[in-house]
Amino acid sequence: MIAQVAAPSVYWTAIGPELAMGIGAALVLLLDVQFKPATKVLGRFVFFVLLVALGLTFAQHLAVDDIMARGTGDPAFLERFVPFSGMIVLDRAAVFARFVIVVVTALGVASGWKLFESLGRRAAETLALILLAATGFSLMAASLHLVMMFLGLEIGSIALYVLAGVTRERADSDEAAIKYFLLGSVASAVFIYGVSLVYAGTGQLGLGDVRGYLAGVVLTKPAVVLIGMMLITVGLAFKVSAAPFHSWAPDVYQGAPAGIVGFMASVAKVGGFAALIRVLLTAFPQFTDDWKPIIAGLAAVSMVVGAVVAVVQDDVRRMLAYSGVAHAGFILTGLMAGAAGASVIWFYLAVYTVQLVGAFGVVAAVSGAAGSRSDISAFAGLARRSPHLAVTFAVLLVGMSGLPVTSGFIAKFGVFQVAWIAGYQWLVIVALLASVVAFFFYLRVIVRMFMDDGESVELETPPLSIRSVLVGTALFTILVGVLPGPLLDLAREIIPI
Amino acid sequence: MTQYLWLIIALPLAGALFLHFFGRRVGEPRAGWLATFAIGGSFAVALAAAVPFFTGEAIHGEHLTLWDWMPAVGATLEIQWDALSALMTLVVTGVGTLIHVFAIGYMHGDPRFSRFFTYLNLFAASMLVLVLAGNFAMLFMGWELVGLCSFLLISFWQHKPSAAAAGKKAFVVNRIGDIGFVIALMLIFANFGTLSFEGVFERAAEVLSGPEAVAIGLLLLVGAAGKSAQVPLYVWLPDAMEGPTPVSALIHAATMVTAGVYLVSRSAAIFELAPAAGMTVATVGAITALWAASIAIAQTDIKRVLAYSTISQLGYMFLAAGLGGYVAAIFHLMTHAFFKALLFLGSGSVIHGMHEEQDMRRMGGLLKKMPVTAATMAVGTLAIAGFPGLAGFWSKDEILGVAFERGGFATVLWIAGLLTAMITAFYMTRQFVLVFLGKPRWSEGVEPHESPRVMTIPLVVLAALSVVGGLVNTPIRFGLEHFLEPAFEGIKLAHPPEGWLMFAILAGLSVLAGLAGIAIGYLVYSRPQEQWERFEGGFGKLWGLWERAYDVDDVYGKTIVSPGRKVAEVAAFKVDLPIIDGAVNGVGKAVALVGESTRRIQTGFVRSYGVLFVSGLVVVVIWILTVGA
Amino acid sequence: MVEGILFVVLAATSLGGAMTVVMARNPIHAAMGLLGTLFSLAVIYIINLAHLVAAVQIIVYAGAVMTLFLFVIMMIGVDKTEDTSETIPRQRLFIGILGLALLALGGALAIGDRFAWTPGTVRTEPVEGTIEILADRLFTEWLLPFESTALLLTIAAAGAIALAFFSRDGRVEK
Amino acid sequence: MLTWLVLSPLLAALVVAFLPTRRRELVLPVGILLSVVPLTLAGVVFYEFETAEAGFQFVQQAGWYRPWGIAWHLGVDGISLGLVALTTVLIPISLAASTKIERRLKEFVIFVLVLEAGVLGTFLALDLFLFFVFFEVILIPMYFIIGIWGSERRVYAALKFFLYTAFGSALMLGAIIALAIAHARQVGFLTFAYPDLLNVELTQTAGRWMFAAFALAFSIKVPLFPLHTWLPDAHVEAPTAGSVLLAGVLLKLGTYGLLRFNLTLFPQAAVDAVPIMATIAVVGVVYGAVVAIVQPDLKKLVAYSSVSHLGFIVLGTFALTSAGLQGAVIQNINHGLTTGALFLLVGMIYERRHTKKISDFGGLAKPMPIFAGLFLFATFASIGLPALAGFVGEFLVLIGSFPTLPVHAVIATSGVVLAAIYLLWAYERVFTGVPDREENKVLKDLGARELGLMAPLVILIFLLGLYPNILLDRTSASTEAILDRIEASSDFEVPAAGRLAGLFVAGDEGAGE
Amino acid sequence: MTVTAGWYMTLGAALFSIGLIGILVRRNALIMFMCVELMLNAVNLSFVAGGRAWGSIQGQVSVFFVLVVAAAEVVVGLAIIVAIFRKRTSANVDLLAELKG
Repeated sequence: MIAQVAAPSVYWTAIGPELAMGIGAALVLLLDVQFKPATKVLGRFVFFVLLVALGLTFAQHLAVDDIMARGTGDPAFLERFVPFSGMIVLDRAAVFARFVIVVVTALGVASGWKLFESLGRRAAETLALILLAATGFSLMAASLHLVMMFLGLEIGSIALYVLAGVTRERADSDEAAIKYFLLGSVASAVFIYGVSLVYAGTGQLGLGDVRGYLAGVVLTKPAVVLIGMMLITVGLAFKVSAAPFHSWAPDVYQGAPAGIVGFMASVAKVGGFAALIRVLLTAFPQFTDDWKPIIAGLAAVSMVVGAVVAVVQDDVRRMLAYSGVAHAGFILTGLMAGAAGASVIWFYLAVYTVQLVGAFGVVAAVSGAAGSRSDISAFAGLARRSPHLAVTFAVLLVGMSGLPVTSGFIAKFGVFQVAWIAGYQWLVIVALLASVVAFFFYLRVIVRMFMDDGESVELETPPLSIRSVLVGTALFTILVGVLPGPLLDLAREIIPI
Repeated sequence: MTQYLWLIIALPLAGALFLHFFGRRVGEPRAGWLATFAIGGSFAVALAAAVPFFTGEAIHGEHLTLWDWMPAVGATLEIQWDALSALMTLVVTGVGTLIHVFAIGYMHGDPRFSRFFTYLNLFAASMLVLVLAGNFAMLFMGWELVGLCSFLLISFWQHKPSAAAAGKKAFVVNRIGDIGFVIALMLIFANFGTLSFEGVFERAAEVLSGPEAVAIGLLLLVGAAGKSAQVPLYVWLPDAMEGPTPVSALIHAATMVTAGVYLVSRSAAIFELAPAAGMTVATVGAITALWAASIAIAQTDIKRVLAYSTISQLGYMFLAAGLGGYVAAIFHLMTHAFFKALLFLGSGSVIHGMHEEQDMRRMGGLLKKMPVTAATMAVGTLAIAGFPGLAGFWSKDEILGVAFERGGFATVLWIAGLLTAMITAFYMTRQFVLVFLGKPRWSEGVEPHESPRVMTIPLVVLAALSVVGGLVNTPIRFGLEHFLEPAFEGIKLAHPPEGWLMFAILAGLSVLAGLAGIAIGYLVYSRPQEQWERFEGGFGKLWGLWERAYDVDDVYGKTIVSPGRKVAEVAAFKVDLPIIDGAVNGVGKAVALVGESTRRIQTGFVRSYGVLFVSGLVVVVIWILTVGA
Repeated sequence: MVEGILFVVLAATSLGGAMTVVMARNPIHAAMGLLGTLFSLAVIYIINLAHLVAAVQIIVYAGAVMTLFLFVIMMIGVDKTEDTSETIPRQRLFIGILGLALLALGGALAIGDRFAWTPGTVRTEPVEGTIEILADRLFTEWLLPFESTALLLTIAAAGAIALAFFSRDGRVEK
Repeated sequence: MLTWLVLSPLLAALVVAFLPTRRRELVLPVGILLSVVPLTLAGVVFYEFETAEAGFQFVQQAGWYRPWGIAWHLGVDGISLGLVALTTVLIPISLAASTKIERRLKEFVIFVLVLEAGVLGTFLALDLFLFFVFFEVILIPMYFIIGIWGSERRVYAALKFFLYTAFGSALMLGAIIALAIAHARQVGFLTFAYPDLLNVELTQTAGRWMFAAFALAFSIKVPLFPLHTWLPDAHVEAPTAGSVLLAGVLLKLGTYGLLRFNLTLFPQAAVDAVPIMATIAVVGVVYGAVVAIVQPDLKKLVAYSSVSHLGFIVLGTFALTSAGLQGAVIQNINHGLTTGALFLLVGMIYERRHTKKISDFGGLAKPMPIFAGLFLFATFASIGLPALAGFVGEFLVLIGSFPTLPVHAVIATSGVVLAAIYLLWAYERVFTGVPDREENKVLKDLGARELGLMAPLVILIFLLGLYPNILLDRTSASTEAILDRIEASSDFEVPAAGRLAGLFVAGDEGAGE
Repeated sequence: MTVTAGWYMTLGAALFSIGLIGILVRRNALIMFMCVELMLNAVNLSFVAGGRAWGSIQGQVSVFFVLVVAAAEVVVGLAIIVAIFRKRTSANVDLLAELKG
């Protein structure tokens, strides 16, 4: 006897961008096998795919508006709002995350252009993996289900492990890949073990269901759930490189190919934070008082360690990695505000990831797309050798440091503000002091670029794609810094369910 | 006439400005004449404006408000024109004009001839601001501006390091006195809410308590002591002789140094309420008079003798003013202006004739070579020595009379004054004899000659004034007193004892003292050099002490300047750099150090990363189980 | 009672296997230990009526995955026994502390009786995990995760090529 | 109007940026010419300013991001007016003083113009968020100006300047957020508008903490002892224009902030903090002066003199009397002019001799009489000679501080003497005597361009010294309003002598005639 | 003595801990990787046990996905190890410590 399986209805819009990118990845591989096209062609195709994904994301944006406008009264509400039996959710956060991921991916592909050309035949796999990683993290950001979240996490992460080691000819790349892989696997295992504990403790896997269960009972001994929650948090904290779970980041940022490190770091952060917000705010609001101090502690440690250790780095990429740790701390600070923090976190993520990709674009242009060492001395006198690179890098660094008239300042300000309201004044003060320390290492690079004459090696002009990435990210940084309204409004609508 | 009063200040100021920008083009000697006309013009205006005071038409002062300056402290730029300021103006502009004329000759050939007259005019303007001010703030402005001009003129020969240092010293010491002045102003403002003379003096009696008045009075004394070179702030004045001689005459004899006396007299209303402060002023004055006179005895530099003599005479003025004898003080101020200007210009003429020689031991026998100078100097010497009938006699006598009349402690002051009178007569005679009489002791190649007319005429005029200047306020005709009385409305003025007998006794005593001094001086110094040198040696170490001015500069150097310097060095190089800046840089270094040690956790071994990760995990889990739930 | 005895036995074997993985000097031994654990767990799954899971555990894990492991072990060299002395300073110390902390944590939880985490509704009878039930879930409720695994497999394939595609002479394919 | 005032330097920077690279000689003239635009605008504002009006004028407001309550909100009152004017005056001068800059001239001009925009924005901002934005933005161009065009240890100095001041302002940002949130909790809506935030009622603790955070930021900027050590380094290393702007304008941000924000936003805390702040200020007055005496480097000497002089401003600020506040306001301007002039002059001699060490000079009055004269002028202006600008400020501060802070005021007077000592001693060593070094004998005196640079400063120093009312008229209403506010919202009563309503009115009448 | 889900959960926790410690102890990448597999197996056990406690099938479904992920990880992980081994003829991760600080 064969049981009849009822075909479920599928709301395609909800996974439009993922479909586009997933199919795109498959097509890249197939095209490569079939036609062996030039890398340039493949790259353009990827851009096309991303353009489609962007369009579909926009469609999702409209759809969310529509869903919200119709409200719960709509008979199809659940089917459209939490499609696929509640595995994912089509809310503003998910759409915003996709916007960020798609854009960051496009920027990453553009700044990795030289890398792909140097990879020869492996370019196709690399491009496909980039698309797949993006797909995974955007699924992760949209998921409303712990196992779905794990799958998205793994799709993205495994693709990133490979990308870290894609330039095999260099030892650093191997080292980065194995370190990333081993630690990443442990973190994933910790995450999914946490999921299993939560499941064991509540009998639920859907985030909303977990919350529903916890809201309905009074647990006197919630040890298993609490441990599970914390393990999930740790797994995600690893992904966003929050201290003390950050040790992989500097090595991977340094060892992985410069062209795509920015992309790798950015999408992992977006996916990780999206999941973290969802897990903590959607599934465990009951335990807010329990996790808040811990997140605050992680945030403080991240900011301090990131800033202080970045001060003594001589390699720009390691410096950016540690600054990324500090940034993770800043973003976590926003979580102190609970639901009110979600929008500022998303704003922060949007501006920071764009800056990060742009900054690594510069690093790639200066130290070579496949290169792994980018000692700060390589930047000496950059202002004279390549003023445009220097200026854009300076803008991006200033943006990351959070000085006014850049998007970074608005982002930090927003985070601090909500955290202060939430009563975490001490954390804000730590954050402020950490950002002062952070000024030092950003300025140090600027010093070398502008105030040091350095060797007079002429740089070859970076290709158009990288140049447009740099100009775009720098302009974005300033534009959002001056007129943050539209982006803030977009992020402000994000309210965790 | 009131509306033209501003011209008094404006004329020399305009002269200064014009000469500043175009002086070089105007050239010598026209620049000098221009400056002279500027100040002469303001003398004329002042004279015209002062007519009502002479005639007795105007009794009260008049005001001319120029414009608001600092309304928050009630300070406007205003001219107060009363008898006191009128008299001061006349002295300043009158003597000033003569000195200008003299300087045309004296500064002949100096490459910065026009610049010199710029400064002279500027000085005149500043001094006029001081005496014409209608409030303390503006007075302070003039006060400081004359300090500036004094600085500029003392260090006029900038290439001489000693001149530059002397200028700086003058300004700084004056500034130290200014601390007192400024604090006094603060007190005044805090009590009255204004700094205008009117507002302060009219309400002084009702507002000030005794101690407050004493405090203000003493603080004003500090300021006045700085400017008028009283003990202990007189040290700048002898050094100020580094400037060109007309400067010494104008600033350091006739005008600027009297500003302190003027200030005390102007603030009579406050000292009236503070007898203790007044007595302090008088005591300081007496001490200064004696102290400086004793130093003057042993000086060999022709100008230094005069410098210490000036300090001494200023002491007289303080003595009088402190005891309430404001008229006597101002009277002496005026006569002193005449004869001291005369003496300085005379000495300038000598120096000029002796090719910049200032050491009296290398002079002698100049009477024949410089008859006019010698004659006028003789008049000046007699006047300052208190020779009966001459200007100094009348004014000094009045001061001593005031002191005697007060009695009590003031009697001690009177004795000091009398002693000073004798010493003064002695050292002035010594000076005259050493310079003009006896045999020439000139250095080789020196050809003394009489100065040109442009220099001698002012001498003659001043000599004439030194003779007759005292007659304005003889006991027979208290002209000056009547003239000044309106300015001291409501103030009890101190007078010498009444009656001819007392006058005769007191005058007799002082004349006796003066004549004794003259006699000793003449008898000692008209003999050959070996003999007066033996006389000087007879004083033993004391003479050397006088010669070195009691080593006060050294003492100040050792007790204030060097320790101050050391403090500054310690602050700058032992505190500021290593400690304060070190702390700042230390924070930076500490951050880097923490960073360096923290980065060691990042060993590069993936397994130690694992340990870190698991540690974090365990901590977090334990935390949530213990703290969390 | 039977379940109790089985549990003890299986727990012993699985933990023994796990310890072997951690302690064995020779990778082959470690692999065998892992295999032991996998089999023990498969039996536990059967006890818990998770039939399909047990089957998949044997077929996929013990079968395919372990084969892959062994293959790589062969490639790297079987005969190499590892030097297990520690080279990273203080690594052992930290591990010891961490191990003790974990033990203490478990002990504390046990003493505090905090393993009884579920409210009164705990059932002891397991749900039967038949192919039908699981398939029904996989193709309806879990459709999206199920399809997403396609992406994982694609990544695995593409990643393996990207990482391990060497040309004959051992040099990197350009 | 004010918007254009802030934007015009930015537009000018844009124009300069797009000048053709080949026409290098155009950069500086165009920059100077364009910097006259803000000067003109500021002049118009100054002229049209209503003197009797205490509130903000020329207010412009536009929402920036309403949900956060931040806005583009500009306005000028008596306290900021003078500083705005000073800034616009100093910028063209410092640009024109930069003819000797060879490298990256264009960037230099751009940075100076951006700096101007930032400074103007800081002075004009009425929204605390906007204020902070401008306050921080200034760091960037100044950082580059010191770091690129400075002398040997420029990088060290630039970093120190940046980090030190950024450290202070970081905590201030926290306080700004806290204040806005306190307002939101009390009044119900989030805003950073300064006029709205005045209505916040703070607990004693909160008020003190916020006061401390603001005060720290501004004290570092001023800089007050013992937070001053970045200043000598920055000054010594900065190029002439940098030093002029640093001393003339940037330091004023600190004193301005204390006056504008610390006194009014936290009146009670400010009153409570008077002993501390005044003591620090006075210690700075004496300490800066003492340390200045033995400095071997001219620029360092002037830098420490700034520490001393700015102590006066802070003393006047916290004297909480009419005269004290007016003195503080006008001393801001005076110090900008006189120290600006001193730095210009040091820059001129540095261009000739490439050294700033006092011991390398001597007897310069002989070859360079005009220069010596101007230096002496600036020296005396700095010493506080009456009839020059410096006096009015110092005198008002001293006289004004006495009623409330007698001991402090008395000690501060010693700063006046010390100023004479260190500056005149420096003058003596540099200019007097006979030039003993060959290279000193052949120095050229100032040319027409350099005289032209100094002329406006000299004129302004005289003007403010003799007729300070041109400024005081415009400030008095605002300073009185500050005192009103402090009296209304704290337990402090300005003593009779410190609050001269009567005289103030009389002064007004005088002005009306 | 009734065996409850808790027993299995405890066993899972023990296995997970052993795996976790194993990662830290071993330096052979391959064995570290086996430890990861051990941890994932512990997860699976927890899922099954949890499902038993709640009478829910979801746990067993989840095990499938963990399995798939494990398989994919194995492929990629072994590829990385192989790639490294090719160049260094060693799977000792302690030799890979160039990036640090």
